[in-house]
Amino acid sequence: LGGGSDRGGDKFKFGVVTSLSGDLRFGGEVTRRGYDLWKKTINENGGIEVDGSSYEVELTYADAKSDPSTGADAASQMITSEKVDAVLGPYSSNVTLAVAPIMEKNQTPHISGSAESPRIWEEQYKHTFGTVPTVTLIARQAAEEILSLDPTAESVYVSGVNGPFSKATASAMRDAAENKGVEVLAYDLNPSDTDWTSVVSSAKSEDPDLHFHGGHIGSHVSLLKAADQLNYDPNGFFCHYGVNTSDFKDGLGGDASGTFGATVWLPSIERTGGKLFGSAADYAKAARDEFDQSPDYTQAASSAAGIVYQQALEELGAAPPLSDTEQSKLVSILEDIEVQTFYGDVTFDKEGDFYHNNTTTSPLPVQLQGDDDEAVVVGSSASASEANYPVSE
Amino acid sequence: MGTENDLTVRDRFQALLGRDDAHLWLFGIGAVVLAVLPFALSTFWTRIALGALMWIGLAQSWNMIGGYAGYLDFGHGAYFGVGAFVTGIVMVELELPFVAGLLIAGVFCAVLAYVVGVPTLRLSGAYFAIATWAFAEAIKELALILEITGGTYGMTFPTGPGTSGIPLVGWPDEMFFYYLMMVLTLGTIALAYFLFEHSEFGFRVKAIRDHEDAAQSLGIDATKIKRRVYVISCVIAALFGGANAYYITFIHPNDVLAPIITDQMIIMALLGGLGTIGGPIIGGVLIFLLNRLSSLFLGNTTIYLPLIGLLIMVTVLFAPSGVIGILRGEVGREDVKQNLRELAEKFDIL
Amino acid sequence: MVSTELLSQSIINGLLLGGIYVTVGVGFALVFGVLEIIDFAVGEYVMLGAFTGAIVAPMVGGEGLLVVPLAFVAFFLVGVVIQPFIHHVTTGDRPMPLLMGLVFTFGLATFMRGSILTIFGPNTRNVPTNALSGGIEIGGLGTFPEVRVVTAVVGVLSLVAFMYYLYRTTGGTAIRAIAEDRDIARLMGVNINRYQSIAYGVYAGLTATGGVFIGLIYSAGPGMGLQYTAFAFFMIVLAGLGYLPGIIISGIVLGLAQSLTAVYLGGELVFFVLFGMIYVLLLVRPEGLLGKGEVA
Amino acid sequence: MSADTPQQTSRSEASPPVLRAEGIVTGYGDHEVIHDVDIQSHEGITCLFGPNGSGKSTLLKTLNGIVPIWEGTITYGDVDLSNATPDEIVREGIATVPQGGGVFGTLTVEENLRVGGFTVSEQDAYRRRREEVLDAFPALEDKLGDRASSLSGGQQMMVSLGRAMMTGADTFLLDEPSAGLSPALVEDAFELVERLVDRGARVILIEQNVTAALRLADHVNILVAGELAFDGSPAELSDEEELMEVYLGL
Amino acid sequence: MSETLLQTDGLTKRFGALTANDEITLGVDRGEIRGLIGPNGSGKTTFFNSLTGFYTPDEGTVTFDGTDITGWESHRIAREGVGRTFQIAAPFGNMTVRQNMLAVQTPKSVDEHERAQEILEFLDIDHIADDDASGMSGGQKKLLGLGRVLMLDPECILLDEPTAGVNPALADRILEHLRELNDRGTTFMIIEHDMDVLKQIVDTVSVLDQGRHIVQGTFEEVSTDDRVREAYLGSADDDEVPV
Ligand SMILES: Nc1ncnc2c1ncn2[C@@H]1O[C@H](COP(=O)(O)OP(=O)(O)OP(=O)(O)O)[C@@H](O)[C@H]1O
Ligand SMILES: Nc1ncnc2c1ncn2[C@@H]1O[C@H](COP(=O)(O)OP(=O)(O)OP(=O)(O)O)[C@@H](O)[C@H]1O
Ligand SMILES: [Mg+2]
Ligand SMILES: [Mg+2]
Repeated sequence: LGGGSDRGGDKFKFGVVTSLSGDLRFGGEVTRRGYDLWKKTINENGGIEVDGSSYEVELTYADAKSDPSTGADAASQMITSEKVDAVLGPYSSNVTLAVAPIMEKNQTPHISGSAESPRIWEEQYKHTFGTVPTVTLIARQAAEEILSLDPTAESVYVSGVNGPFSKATASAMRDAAENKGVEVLAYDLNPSDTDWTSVVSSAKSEDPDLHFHGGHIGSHVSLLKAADQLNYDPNGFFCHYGVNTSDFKDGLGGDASGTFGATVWLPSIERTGGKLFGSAADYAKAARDEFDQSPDYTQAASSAAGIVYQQALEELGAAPPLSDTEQSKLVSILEDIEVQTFYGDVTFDKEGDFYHNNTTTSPLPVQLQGDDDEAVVVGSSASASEANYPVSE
Repeated sequence: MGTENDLTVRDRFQALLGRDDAHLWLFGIGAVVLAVLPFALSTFWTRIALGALMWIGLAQSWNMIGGYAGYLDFGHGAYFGVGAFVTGIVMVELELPFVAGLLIAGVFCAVLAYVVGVPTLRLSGAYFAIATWAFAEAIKELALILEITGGTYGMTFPTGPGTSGIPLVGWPDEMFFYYLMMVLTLGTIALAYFLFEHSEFGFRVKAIRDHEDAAQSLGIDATKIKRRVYVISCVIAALFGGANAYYITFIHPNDVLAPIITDQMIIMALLGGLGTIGGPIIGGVLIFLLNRLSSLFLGNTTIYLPLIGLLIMVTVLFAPSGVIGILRGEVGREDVKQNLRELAEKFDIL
Repeated sequence: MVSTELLSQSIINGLLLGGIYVTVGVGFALVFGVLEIIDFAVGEYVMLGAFTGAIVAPMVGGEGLLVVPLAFVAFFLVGVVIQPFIHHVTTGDRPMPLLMGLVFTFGLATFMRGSILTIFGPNTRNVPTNALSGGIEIGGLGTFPEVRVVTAVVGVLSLVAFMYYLYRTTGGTAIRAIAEDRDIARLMGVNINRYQSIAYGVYAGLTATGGVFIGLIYSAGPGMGLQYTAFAFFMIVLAGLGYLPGIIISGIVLGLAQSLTAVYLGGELVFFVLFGMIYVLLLVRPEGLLGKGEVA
Repeated sequence: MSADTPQQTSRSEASPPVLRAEGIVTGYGDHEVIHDVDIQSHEGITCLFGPNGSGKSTLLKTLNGIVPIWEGTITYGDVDLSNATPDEIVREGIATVPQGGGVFGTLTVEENLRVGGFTVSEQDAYRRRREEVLDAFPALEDKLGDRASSLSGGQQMMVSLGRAMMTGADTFLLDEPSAGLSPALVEDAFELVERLVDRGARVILIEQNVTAALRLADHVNILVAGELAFDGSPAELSDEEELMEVYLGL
Repeated sequence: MSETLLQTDGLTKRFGALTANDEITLGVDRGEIRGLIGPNGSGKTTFFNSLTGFYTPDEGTVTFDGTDITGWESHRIAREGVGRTFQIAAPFGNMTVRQNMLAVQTPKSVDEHERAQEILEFLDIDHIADDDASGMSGGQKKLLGLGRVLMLDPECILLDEPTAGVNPALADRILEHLRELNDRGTTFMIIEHDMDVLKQIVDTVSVLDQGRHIVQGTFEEVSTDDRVREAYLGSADDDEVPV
C-alpha cells in the first residue's frame, strides 16, 4: 500500500483515465487507440524534445468503468500514486465532470480527446481542455449544411435521446433548423432504451422532409430499424454521434447506407497537417497499420490531444518529472497554444460558454455511401462529394 | 510456538467472538485503527478506504430492512440518490452549506420514507420487492425530467472553502470526507448493533420477519416497527448519498439513482451474511475492493464481472449464511461435501 | 390536430409491443408461479438468445428465423442443467429461500452478461432476416411490421401451448403438484428433479427464442437484458402472480401505456409513467389487473 | 356398504412383502434424531406412538425416502431400499399419506388422483385403479371436478387415501391421519384405514389419538427420544403400565 | 358473579359467496372456560380471526371488557388482553426457541428471561431452548405457540386446537395448567375436537355449524343435542353409521 514509488525522470508520464469497461467501453476503446497511437509514434520519433534532449512518453491507464465515482478515484490514483505529469481524459461527459474537479484540486493539466458535451465547458474548469469541438457546434454546422442540400428541406423532425450529450446534440440540430427558417415539426426526446416505433409513427404522420436524431449508436440503430419496419422514409436521416463506426454499420447490417452524420475529421479530409503526422491520410494509414481498422474523428482527436501536449511541453522546456509550478505553467501555455496537426488546427477558447474547448477545427456533414458504406463529406465544402439526396436505396 | 499451536485462526476468532464484550472490543479497536489509517495512506488509498467505508454503511443500512426485517427492498438506492439531489438542491438553489444540505436531505428522506412506507410496507415478499423497485425506477425517471435536478445534464456541487459549513476544515479534501464517512459508518454499525442485537426491539423485528401474523397476535405492532426500521435505514442511505455527492461534486440520475446501487447493497449484505452486524462489513469491503481494484490485478478487462457473478453463485451454493458463516465455523469442509452430495442428487433428472 | 391514423397506429404499436413483452413474460410467469423462482436472469436469456441470433444467422444464410429452433433446443438444455442449482439453493434448511434463489440468479445474470461482454465486446449486433422486413400497410389503420406481428403471434402461441401442457397433460399436472408441495409430489412417485428441470428448460428455451425475435426487431447487445428483466417482473405483477393467462392483458397494458404515453404525453415521460403506474397498481391492486392472482 | 365386500384384486391375495428397517440412525445436520431403531410392517396395522419430538415422523420419512438414513438398512421383501429415492420407493409399492392428508388444494380431485397414479404408465391399470378408488370412496364420484381445497376435512382424507391407492401400493405409511378432524371424521378416517387393511394392505400408522388407534392396532411400537421403548402386541402393551401412563397418557 | 368479558354481536365474515361466520352472537363470561366446536370448515378459526383483528368483520361488533374492539389492529387487541394461538403452528423459524419467547410484547414489570425459562420448563421444551425453532417437531411447535401466548399473559386466551398432535400425556399436563391459570382468573375459549379433553375442562360449549352459532350449553347439554350430533359428533357417541 501507500503512495506510488518515486518515479525516475527519464520519461514524460501521462495518466489516461478512460472507460475500458462498462457501458462506455466502446468509446473508451476508441480514445485508447488514439492515445496509444500517439505514444507509439512519438516514441519511434525519439520522444518529446526539450532543450535539445528527447524524452520518451509513457502512458498509464486507469479504468473509469463508465462510472463517475470510479473515474474520480482513478484520476486521483493517477495523480497521487502514479505521479503523472499530465492527464489525458475520459470518454463521456459524466465521467469527465467527476474527473475535472480532481484536476482542479491537484492543479494538474487535463486534455480530453473525446468529450463533446457543452456542459463541461460551462463549468469553466481551469485545468481541463478538449480537442473536439463541442457537439453544439458540430451538430449545428453539419445540420445547416444538410438543410441546404437540394431540394431544400422545408420541414424537419428532431428526435433525440434524453441524455446529456444526446440532448445537447438534438437541441443543436433544432437550433440549426430554426436558424435556417426550416419548420421544426417536433422536438421529441426519449429514454435511450425506449421502443422507437412511437417516435417513428409520430414522425411519419408529420411527414417531414428530413429526420434529425441526436443520440448514441444504439439508438440510431433502433430508430432506423423501426423506420424500416413501419415503412417510414423521409428524404434523409441525420444521426449523430457515430454513423461512421463499424458498430453502427454492423448494427444495421447493410441498411446503413444513405445515413447522414457529422464529423470534424475523416481520413480523406484535407487539413494543413503538421506535427508528427503529415496529413490526415498519413494518420489514417498509421492507424490502419496499427489497429487494422479505419480511425474516426474521436480517435484522431485523442491523438491530437497528445500532439497538443507535445507542443506545449516543448514550449515549456522543462524536463520530466514536472514540478507543481511547471504543471501550472503548462496550463497557461495550453491556454494560448496554437497547434497545426493532421487533425486540424487546434486552439482553446479563453472565455465564454466554450471555455477551454477547441472550436477551431471545423465540422463537416458526411454521408454513408457506396457498397461498403464509406463516409464521404457532402455539402458545400470544396472537396465535398455529391450527396445521395433525397436518399434512395 | 507455544501451546496455542493447535488453535487455528478460526478458532481464535471464534474464541474472541464468544466473549461477552467481544463486540465492544472489536468495535473499539476498529474505530482506533480507522481513525489513524489515513495518516498511513496516500490520497488515492484514502479515497479507496473511504469508498469502502461508505459501502459498508450502505450495505448495513440495507441489511436493517432486508436482513433483519426480511423486507427485500429493491428500491433502497432511491434514497441514496434522493439524498444526493436534495443535498445538492439545498446547496445550489438555497446556497446553504453542505452540513445544512445533508441535514435537510436526512429530514426530507425521513418524511419521504414514512410516506412511501405506509402503503408499501403493506405488501410483502416479492410484491414489496417489485413495488420498491418500480418506485426507485420512477424516482430515477423523474430526476431525469425535472428541472431542479438538472435533468439529464446532472448537477454540479459548489466546492471550495466555506461550502462545507464546518469551520475547522477549509477546502474539503479527502481527509474531510474520510472522517465524515467514518463517523457515518461507525454510527450506522453502532445503531444496528443496539437496535437489532442488543434489545428486545431486535427480537420483535425478527419475529415480524419470520411470521408477521403471529407477531401481531403477541402484541407486536408490526406496522409501526417495520416503518421505523424502514425509515431509519432509508435515512442512513440518504445521508451517505448526500455525503458522497458532495465528495464527487457531480451527480447524475443515471449514476446516483442507478439500480446497481441497490443491487450492490443487497449483494454485499448477503455475501457477508444477512441479518448480522459483521456480514455487511465483510461483504462491503470484499465486493467494493473487488470492483474497484480488479483492474489492478486483472488488467483492463471486464472479466471481473463474470467473476463476481461466479462468486455470488458459489457463496449462495456453499455458504448460504455468507462469509460470516464461514468465519463462525458454520461452513466446514463436511458441509461443503454434504452440499455437493445433495446437489449431485438433484441432477438425477433422467 | 389529432390524427386518427396516428391513434390507430399507436394502438397497433402498443399491442405489438405488448406481444414482445408476452414472449418474455410467459416463461417467467411459469417459473415464478410454478417453480417459485424469482429469476433475475430472465433478461439475460433474452440477451443470449439475441446474441445467438446475431452470431449464428450469418452462418445459415443470413436468416435469423432459422436460428429459432436451435436457440430453443440449446437453451432448453442450458436450463435443464441450471435448474438443479437453483432448486438446491431454494430448498433445504436455508433461511429465506426466496431471497437465495433471487440472489443466485442475480449472480447468474451477472455472470452471463459479464461473459458476453468480455468475449464479444460491447457492440450492438444486427440479427439479420430476409423473410421479415418492412411492414404491411392496411389502409386507414396503419402499418403492421412483419417481424413484430410474427413475434406477438409466437408469444401468444407459446402461452397457449403452456396452458395446454399444464392443464391437460399428466406431466403438467405433476408440475402443478410440485408447485404446491414438493415433498408430497415426490411421495406420489414424481421425479421432481426431472419435471422442474423440464419446466425451467422450457422457460429458458422459450425466453431465448423470444430473444432471437427481439434481436430481429431491435438488435443484440450485451446490456440489453436488464430492461427485459424489469419488464418480466412487471408483467407477472400486472397479470396477477400465478395467473398465466393474465400475461396477455399485462402485455397489452404495458405496450399500450408505453406507446400512447410516448405519442401523446411525450417520449421523455414514458418510463416515468410506466414505473409509476406499476408502483401504484401494486399498491391498490396487488392481485393483478384481473384480480386473479394470489396475494402473499 | 362396500367396505364389507372389498373388491379383491390380484395383489391383495398374497400378503405384501415385509417392509423392514434395521439399525436406522439418522437426523438433521449434525443433530442425530433416530438412534439405532428397528421397525417393520406387521400383518395389519402397526402403530407408532411416542411423545412429541421423539422422531416418529422422521422415522416414517426414512421409510419413504424423504429423509436419507445415516446408518442401517431398509428392505422390502428382498429388495434393498436403503438409499432409494421416494419415487423408486413408490414404484416398489409403498405409499405415504402425509400428516393432514396433504392434498394438492389447487388441483381438482381428478387431478389429485392422476398425480397419485403418476407412476402407472399403463392406461388399463390406471383406469382399473381409478375404478377401485371410486368404489372404495363413492363420495368422491361427484367431486371429481372440484378443487380439492373446497372439500371437507374428511373428504380430503379420502382423496389422500385414494391418491395413495392410485400408486398401486400395498404398504401404506400414515402420519397422524386423524389430527384436526372432527369426531365424526376421525371415525371416518379410522374406518378408511381399516378398509385398506381389509383389502390386504399393511399399514404403519403414527397416531396421537392413542385410544382410538389402539382399538385397531395389530402391533405397537413406542418411540421415545429416538429409541424404541416398546415393540410388541397391544396385549403385551397393557402389561407395561408405566409406559402406558408416561408416554401414552392412559 | 357472572360478568361478560368477551361479547360478539352479529359477527359476520364472508369470503366471496361463502359466509364463513354468519351473525354470530356469543358471550364469554369472565373466568370461564368456553369450548368452541363444530365440523371442519364450520368457521371456528375464522371466528377467532375476526375476534382478534386478523380479519375485518363484514358486520357485527366485538366487545372486550366493555370496550368496542371491532376493527382494531391485532396487536392492539393483544395488548388489550386477548391472546391467541394458531391452528397451524407459526414459530419464528430463524430465531431460537427462547428468542421466540422474548419477542413477545410483555408488560414492562415482569422479568422476561425468568418467565420464559419457567414456561419452557413447564412445556417440556426447555432442553431445546437455544435451538432454532424451525427444527422443532410438529407437536413442539404447537407447544411453543402456547408458550408465547402465556408470555403475553392476557386476560383472555383463545386456543385453536391446542392439543391436536400433542402427545396425550403432555396434553393432560397442558390441560391441568390451563385449569390452574383459569383458577387464577384467566378466561379461555378453546377450539377442540377431542371430546374427552372438552369434557374434562370446559364450563360451557358453543357449537358452530356452517358459520352459524347453533347451540350453547354445558357439555352434557350440547353433546346430547340432536343438531350437534347430526352436524358434528356423527357416530362418535352413537351406534348409527353415518351416511
Ligand atoms: N427439518 C428438521 N430440521 C432439524 N431438526 C428437525 C427437523 N424436523 C424434525 N427435527 C427434529 O427432530 C426431532 C424429531 O422430530 P419429528 O418430527 O420426527 O418428531 P415426531 O415424533 O414426529 O413429533 P410430533 O409428535 O410432535 O410430530 C425433533 O427434536 C425435531 O426438533
Ligand atoms: N382466508 C380465507 N379465504 C377464503 N375462504 C376461507 C378463508 N379462511 C377460511 N375460509 C373458508 O371458510 C370456511 C371456514 O373455515 P375455518 O377455517 O374457519 O373452519 P374451522 O371451523 O376452523 O375448521 P377446522 O376444524 O377444519 O379447522 C371454510 O369453508 C374455509 O374454506
Ligand atoms: Mg410428527
Ligand atoms: Mg380451524
